[in-house]
Amino acid sequence: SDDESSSGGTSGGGEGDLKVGVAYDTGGRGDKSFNDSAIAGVEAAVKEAGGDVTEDIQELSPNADGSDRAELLTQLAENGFNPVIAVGFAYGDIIGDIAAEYPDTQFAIVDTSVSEMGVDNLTGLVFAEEEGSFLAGVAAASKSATNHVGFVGGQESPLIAKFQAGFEAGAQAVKPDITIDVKYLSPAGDPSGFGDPEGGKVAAQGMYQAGADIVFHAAGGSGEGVFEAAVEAGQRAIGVDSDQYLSASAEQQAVIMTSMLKRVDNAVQGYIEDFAAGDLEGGSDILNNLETGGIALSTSGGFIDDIQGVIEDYRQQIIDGDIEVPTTP
Amino acid sequence: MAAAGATGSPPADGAPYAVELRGITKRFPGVVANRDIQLRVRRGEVHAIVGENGAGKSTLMKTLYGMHRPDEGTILLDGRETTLRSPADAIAAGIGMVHQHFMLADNFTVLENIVLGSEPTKGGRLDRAEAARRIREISDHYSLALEPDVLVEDLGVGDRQRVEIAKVLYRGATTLILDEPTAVLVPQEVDELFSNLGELKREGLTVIFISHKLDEVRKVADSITVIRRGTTVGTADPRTTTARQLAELMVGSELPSPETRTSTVRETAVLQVTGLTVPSVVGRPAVDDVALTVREGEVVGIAGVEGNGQAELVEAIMGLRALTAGTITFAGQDITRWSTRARREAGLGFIPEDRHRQGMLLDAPLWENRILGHQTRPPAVKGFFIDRRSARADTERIMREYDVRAPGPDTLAVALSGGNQQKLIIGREMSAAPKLLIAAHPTRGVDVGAQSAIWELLKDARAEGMGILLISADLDELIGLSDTLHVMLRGRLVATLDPTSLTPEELGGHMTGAHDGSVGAA
Amino acid sequence: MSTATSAPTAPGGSRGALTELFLGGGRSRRIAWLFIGLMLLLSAVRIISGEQALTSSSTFAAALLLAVPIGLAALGGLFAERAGVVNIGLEGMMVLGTWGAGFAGYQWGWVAAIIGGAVFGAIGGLLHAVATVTFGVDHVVSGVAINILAEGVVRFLSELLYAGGAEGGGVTQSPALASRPPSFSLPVLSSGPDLLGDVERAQWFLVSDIAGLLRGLTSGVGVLTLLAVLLVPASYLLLWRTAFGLRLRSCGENPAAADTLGVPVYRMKYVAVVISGALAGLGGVALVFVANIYREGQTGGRGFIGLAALIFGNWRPGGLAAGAGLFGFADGLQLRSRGAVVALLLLIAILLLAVAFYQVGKRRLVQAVLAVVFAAGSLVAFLTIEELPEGIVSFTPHLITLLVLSLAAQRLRMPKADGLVYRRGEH
Amino acid sequence: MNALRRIGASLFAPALAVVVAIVLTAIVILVIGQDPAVALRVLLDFGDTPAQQTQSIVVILNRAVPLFLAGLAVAVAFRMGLFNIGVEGQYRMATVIAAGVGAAVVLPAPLHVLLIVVVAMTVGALWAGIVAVLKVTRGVSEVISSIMLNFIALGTASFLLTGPLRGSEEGAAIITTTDIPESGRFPAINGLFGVLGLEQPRGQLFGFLLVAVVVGVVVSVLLKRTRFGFDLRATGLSPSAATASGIDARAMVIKTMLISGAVAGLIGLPDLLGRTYHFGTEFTAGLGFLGIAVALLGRNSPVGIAFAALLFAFLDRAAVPLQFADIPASVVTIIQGTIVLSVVVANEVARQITRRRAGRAGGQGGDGGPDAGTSAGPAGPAGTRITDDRQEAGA
Ligand SMILES: Nc1ncnc2c1ncn2[C@@H]1O[C@H](COP(=O)(O)OP(=O)(O)OP(=O)(O)O)[C@@H](O)[C@H]1O
Ligand SMILES: Nc1ncnc2c1ncn2[C@@H]1O[C@H](COP(=O)(O)OP(=O)(O)OP(=O)(O)O)[C@@H](O)[C@H]1O
Ligand SMILES: [Mg+2]
Ligand SMILES: [Mg+2]
Repeated sequence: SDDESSSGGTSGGGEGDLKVGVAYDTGGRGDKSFNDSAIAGVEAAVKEAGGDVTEDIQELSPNADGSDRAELLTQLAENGFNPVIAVGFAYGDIIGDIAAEYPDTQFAIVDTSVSEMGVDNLTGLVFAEEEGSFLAGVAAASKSATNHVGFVGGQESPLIAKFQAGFEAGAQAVKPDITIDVKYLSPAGDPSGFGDPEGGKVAAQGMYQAGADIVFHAAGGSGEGVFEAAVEAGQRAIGVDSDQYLSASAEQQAVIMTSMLKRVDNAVQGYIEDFAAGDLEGGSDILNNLETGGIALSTSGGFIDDIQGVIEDYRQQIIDGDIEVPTTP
Repeated sequence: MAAAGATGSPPADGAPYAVELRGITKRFPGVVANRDIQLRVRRGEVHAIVGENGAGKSTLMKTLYGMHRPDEGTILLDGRETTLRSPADAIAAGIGMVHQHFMLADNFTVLENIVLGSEPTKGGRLDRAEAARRIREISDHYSLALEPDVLVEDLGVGDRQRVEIAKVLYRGATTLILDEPTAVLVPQEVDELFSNLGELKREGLTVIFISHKLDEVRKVADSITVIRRGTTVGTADPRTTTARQLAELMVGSELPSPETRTSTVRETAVLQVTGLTVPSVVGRPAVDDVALTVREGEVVGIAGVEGNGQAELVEAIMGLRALTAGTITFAGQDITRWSTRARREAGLGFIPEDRHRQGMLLDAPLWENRILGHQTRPPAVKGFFIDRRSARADTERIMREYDVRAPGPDTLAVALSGGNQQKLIIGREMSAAPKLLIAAHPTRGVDVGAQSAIWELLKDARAEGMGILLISADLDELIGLSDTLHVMLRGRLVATLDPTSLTPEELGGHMTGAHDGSVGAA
Repeated sequence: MSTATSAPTAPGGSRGALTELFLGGGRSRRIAWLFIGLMLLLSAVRIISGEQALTSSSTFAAALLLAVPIGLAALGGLFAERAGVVNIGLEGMMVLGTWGAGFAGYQWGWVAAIIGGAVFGAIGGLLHAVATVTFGVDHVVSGVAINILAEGVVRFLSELLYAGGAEGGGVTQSPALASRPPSFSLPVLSSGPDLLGDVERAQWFLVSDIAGLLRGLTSGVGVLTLLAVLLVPASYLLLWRTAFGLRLRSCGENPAAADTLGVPVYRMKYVAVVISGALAGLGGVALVFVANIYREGQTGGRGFIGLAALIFGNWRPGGLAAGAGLFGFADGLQLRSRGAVVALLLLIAILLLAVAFYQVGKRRLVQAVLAVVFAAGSLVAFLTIEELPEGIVSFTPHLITLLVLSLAAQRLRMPKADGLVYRRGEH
Repeated sequence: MNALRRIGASLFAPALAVVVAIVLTAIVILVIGQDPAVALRVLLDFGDTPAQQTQSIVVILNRAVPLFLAGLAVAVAFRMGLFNIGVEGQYRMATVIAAGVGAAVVLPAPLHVLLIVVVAMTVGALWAGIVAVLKVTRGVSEVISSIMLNFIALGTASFLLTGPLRGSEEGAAIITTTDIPESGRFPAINGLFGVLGLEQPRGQLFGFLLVAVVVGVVVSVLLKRTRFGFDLRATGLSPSAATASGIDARAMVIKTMLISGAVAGLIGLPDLLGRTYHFGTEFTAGLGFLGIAVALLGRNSPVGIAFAALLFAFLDRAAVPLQFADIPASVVTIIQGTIVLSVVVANEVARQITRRRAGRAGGQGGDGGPDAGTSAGPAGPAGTRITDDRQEAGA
């Protein structure tokens, strides 16, 4: 299998003819979330390789109900794009079959483990969200004056459960008797919870009014509502995925204590660089965690500067394996 | 009877005509509804327009009321040529129209219906007090007996008719168009209406009046214009023209009479109703403890002012309404709990009072209307499937035998005139050879020619032993056709009368409760 | 509240229109009693279950927040349907409204957002009017098409205008609004000394619950919420107390009659449907104000819920407000506390038991037994279930709306000519 | 002459609609600074090689099958004047339970598939039946109850998926039910291409296409040729006349909703039995709402719906190639909305033009009309009336 993957790598790795296909999750480019993060990584990698970001990247968005996802991947492969990067676990269901169909193309999928699919030209770009969430929990618990924090998840799903599990573990590690409110905005199979700021606001409001003073969200676009609730309540919130402090309005910047960073851009960029360099090891996952820097806690705004020591301490324990962070609540 | 085609000179007194229509032509898709119509109406007269169904009377009046523009011709009001772009223009020109079908919003009060479009306002708000005051004034002045705050849906037809008239008067109309205002009224109500008209005339208002009831026309009109097949065929003087002459002018045939032939009543009862009680939404039951028998070959008539429970009685017998008490026995079987379909299959035929609502699928072709109500029987249906071919064939037969004027069985039912629709329904119901036919207002709004055809059909069926339960507002029809006549008042049968020795006036008295208790027996 | 038009104002009674709206005729007393009964019940359930969230001011505040967009969409539906135009396109108009609000809001602030949202919604309404009134297209078809179209148009506009990612905007969201809409609290009672808050925290039976309700409805109320609440009686006054309203409603009851009286039916329908779109657009603005940005998919079917609230409320402003409020309350509860949702089961059990008694009184045994069985089921569920699964909790508001609707006697009356295409001279 | 004119008129409407939709879309594309001609070419370009072309056909057909079923489900109810906006929830419930049952049993191949189909239809029918029962017994408007039931279905399906029917292991990114075994899958019918002498496509053509065709024919016959269908249409045309004719309106509501729901139950099966073999969080949602558009575009007739579904699928297919041509995929949604609107508008316009033209013809040649010469009865100009084109619309 080593041979095949390296051959895949060399065939596409020649200087200048790096042509990357990106298949987005619903929402597409400009979602201010991991679609954008992914494309940023792709663009950085292409630029680095001396390519042209408009010429050498083909982005595709699925239709509203996501029924043409398979078609996106095959079309990219058919049209000679290599590697093809699928953004989001929604592709997990189909990407294995398609990768098997196009053995000469390298595929990568964000947020899904491929180690058990047995397809050599497929790489999983996975993240230890629970580790970062653990640190978010540590920060929240350390900063909470009321001994009460909250978590707002978008859609009930195994992925978001990792955020919840890590957050809870982190908070309890600091204060074992802390109260943690948890709310998912939509049930499994209903993605509306990622785009429902009103729901996010009401849920967070409820937590603040019940005594929580810090709420961590992993709810995509609904997080906007969580921040608004924090602004109104004069309390704090924790962002997710990117450093949300940087893109927030002035009012919101005052309340975004930190963000749990999930560097999809770095992961994607690293993957493409590996591909270009011809040292992809197919059929396996590339894990991004605290150790690799793919997962981190942001410090913009300086709200958590005073507890950096504590956070660093836990970070090291996780990296060293002294703390095993759970992935399910 | 004056000759037709007098050329346009002003009337003898020199004043211009209140309304003069010259050479009006109006085309609809596939139809020329009006062709070169000439109409002259003097100020202060009651001018009648007569003509068979579909002759173009309503179309002409709608033109005069600005509801559509004529394709050709001119309209002169008080001698001035006028263009009417919309009813608003017509209203501004002092024209008011009471339409053939009520133009009322059921869910609105009398007041709201009347003031709609010319509301008195105070500070932006609808000034109900002022409106009510003006309506009361009109109501008192013309004795219309209107209650401004009652919902229209709670009113009977007579009241609705008066609301329509009040609408026109409220707008200060000087020329009134009444399109078949009497079709749904009982004689007393007609008399009231006519006395109202007299009042209006005295006030100097001009009235244009359409009716199929030629006696009525002769009684009330000062002059008559006859329309035939879309064009004016002449004018007549009501004092010198007989109803018969009028009818001949209209359709070239004699005025029919509903006189029945010798009795064909047999012994066996086909329908027996006892203790029938139907609840109403509020208060006393709509039908109250009614007992009634129809024998083979017998026509049992039910007279009554509309809204006294006749409709509910019919619906109860057809199984369309739940009973609180009573039994219905049909051809020896207790059908009280049967479904409508089972009743129809057992031999109940039904000519509903409102053919558009209950009798037809207006947007379906005639052959599908042939099937309606007979979905479980040949010839139109074979087992689980519809037999399109024989349905079409049988529709053609009905069209032939019952003289339904239509291009073919694939014509949509809406495209038929009311009379033709009615004949199709009658043909359909007769084709199933029912043991009992419930005929509710079988000739309502149907012109004289079609009327006589329908009467003939009913008489023939009766002679063959069919029982008929006849509900009608046309007292001549009731008296002429019935073997037995019941009067229904407030949900009860209050009198049983002998039609052979009864005048419409007497019957009208019973219907309004002027006479109480039963008089005579059949 | 359907008595308002049908029951004439009593000759002596000089009640104002507002009082008439809320307390019209004999039914008003029934509604008042119903309300008191409901509060009693809620209070009792709160005490038994210990779920303070049931009647906390924050729940009611959330209910109001959630009810506003739905209520505005329903009001939009009211105008259109009272003029005889069925508006399935409310959702699409709301979507357009969110986009318009986001776009105008980020450039010129919250006032512009309100105008932008209303204008965009109104454009959707105008399109609906052109299709249904001028071209006589089936109302449902046109509405469905507008829903599809709106989705494409907002995505397209975002692609066109936000693609650069300027100031936090993107294909699926707008930049943040340039300014925040103000909000108000009732002085002394709900802010400052916050007397109501004190009463609420005392957790007295009924008294604290009512204090919670009042405080929830009077503290931190956004400007659009205020506007929406005022729009309910305003719509009533406009539609039922002015000549304009009478003409508009006549187009929904009997357009042919209106036409013969010189009412410009087509123009009225246009006006009504455009207003309808503007109101639905305002519903979208309400959503944008919550998040301070436009976000794709933000409406999440609230336009349809608004339509349901309209029907629930029997095509009347008070009724639809009640429908939106009920939905908002249940939704708020659902978003706040899974435990409180379990407490609702107790409430349902009590209500069903009452229904059972009522049915026994009417000698309808089957219904009574059914009600008892379901009541017992709810009670058992309440006693045994700690926390419901997320999936089940998520549809609490929908289930409650459906339950209330099927328990309440149905005497709904839609405008008679609602949904019928009117063509002059062809009726 | 007359027939020719009528054919002309019936072609006029779609032609006008297409022109309007093309013009509007072209404007939209021009606004973003792209070339509309490119978009049109992309729309019509099915690929360079025969295999690519057949693949495009497969993509279109596979998309059209569920759309067709959804349109059919909506149309059955529409024909009776019921607005089944709840197809969405019906097919979701049907699919999740069918997936659960299909995975739980082992049966010989045809029986296994049959069982799944029957379960799906039953669940869909029952879910729709709730709407019907609430309407008939409690007078709850079907619009509200089906909207609410859509959300309830969403939550319930989610509960079933995460709870009792969960098949994927803990931690898998996508939650799904257990896969349906081989015997419960519906084989693809790619053989069809061989029979027609076409190149084999890359993908699989849903065998469920055949089921859809059969269902379409059955529904069509049921509506047009049977007593039941007559009762159904009659109730839709005039509930009052239908009741007076002996049709039990309440029973009709229930029966119709059951049928509509049963058809709705099939919508998720092409995917379930032909591609995914499980129900999961990535289930294709929203077909119920698209079904409304498809039904209305197809004027509620099975044949029309088939065309409408193909048209929608045809446009959907272009979403990917359009993006290759740097034209955003939202253009497809815009075209779909525009087409629905312009088709219905064009229909109305064409109808009015036909009527006006017929009127002019009547005015020239139809004066008087044939007088049958009988003494009784009116002999008005009605005899010359040209049949209304609504007849075609209703057929
Ligand atoms: N809107 C319309 N579209 C098409 N044809 C019409 C329309 N209105 C009337 N017609 C046709 O015009 C002719 C005249 O109809 P009109 O209503 O004027 O008759 P009428 O004399 O009032 O008959 P009736 O005594 O039945 O009321 C009829 O053949 C009718 O079918
Ligand atoms: N939209 C229309 N298209 C075709 N014909 C129409 C239309 N509207 C009315 N008509 C025709 O106009 C004529 C008069 O209409 P109207 O409503 O006055 O019915 P009618 O013939 O008087 O029947 P009825 O006695 O039941 O009232 C009828 O023949 C009817 O078929
Ligand atoms: Mg007429
Ligand atoms: Mg008539």
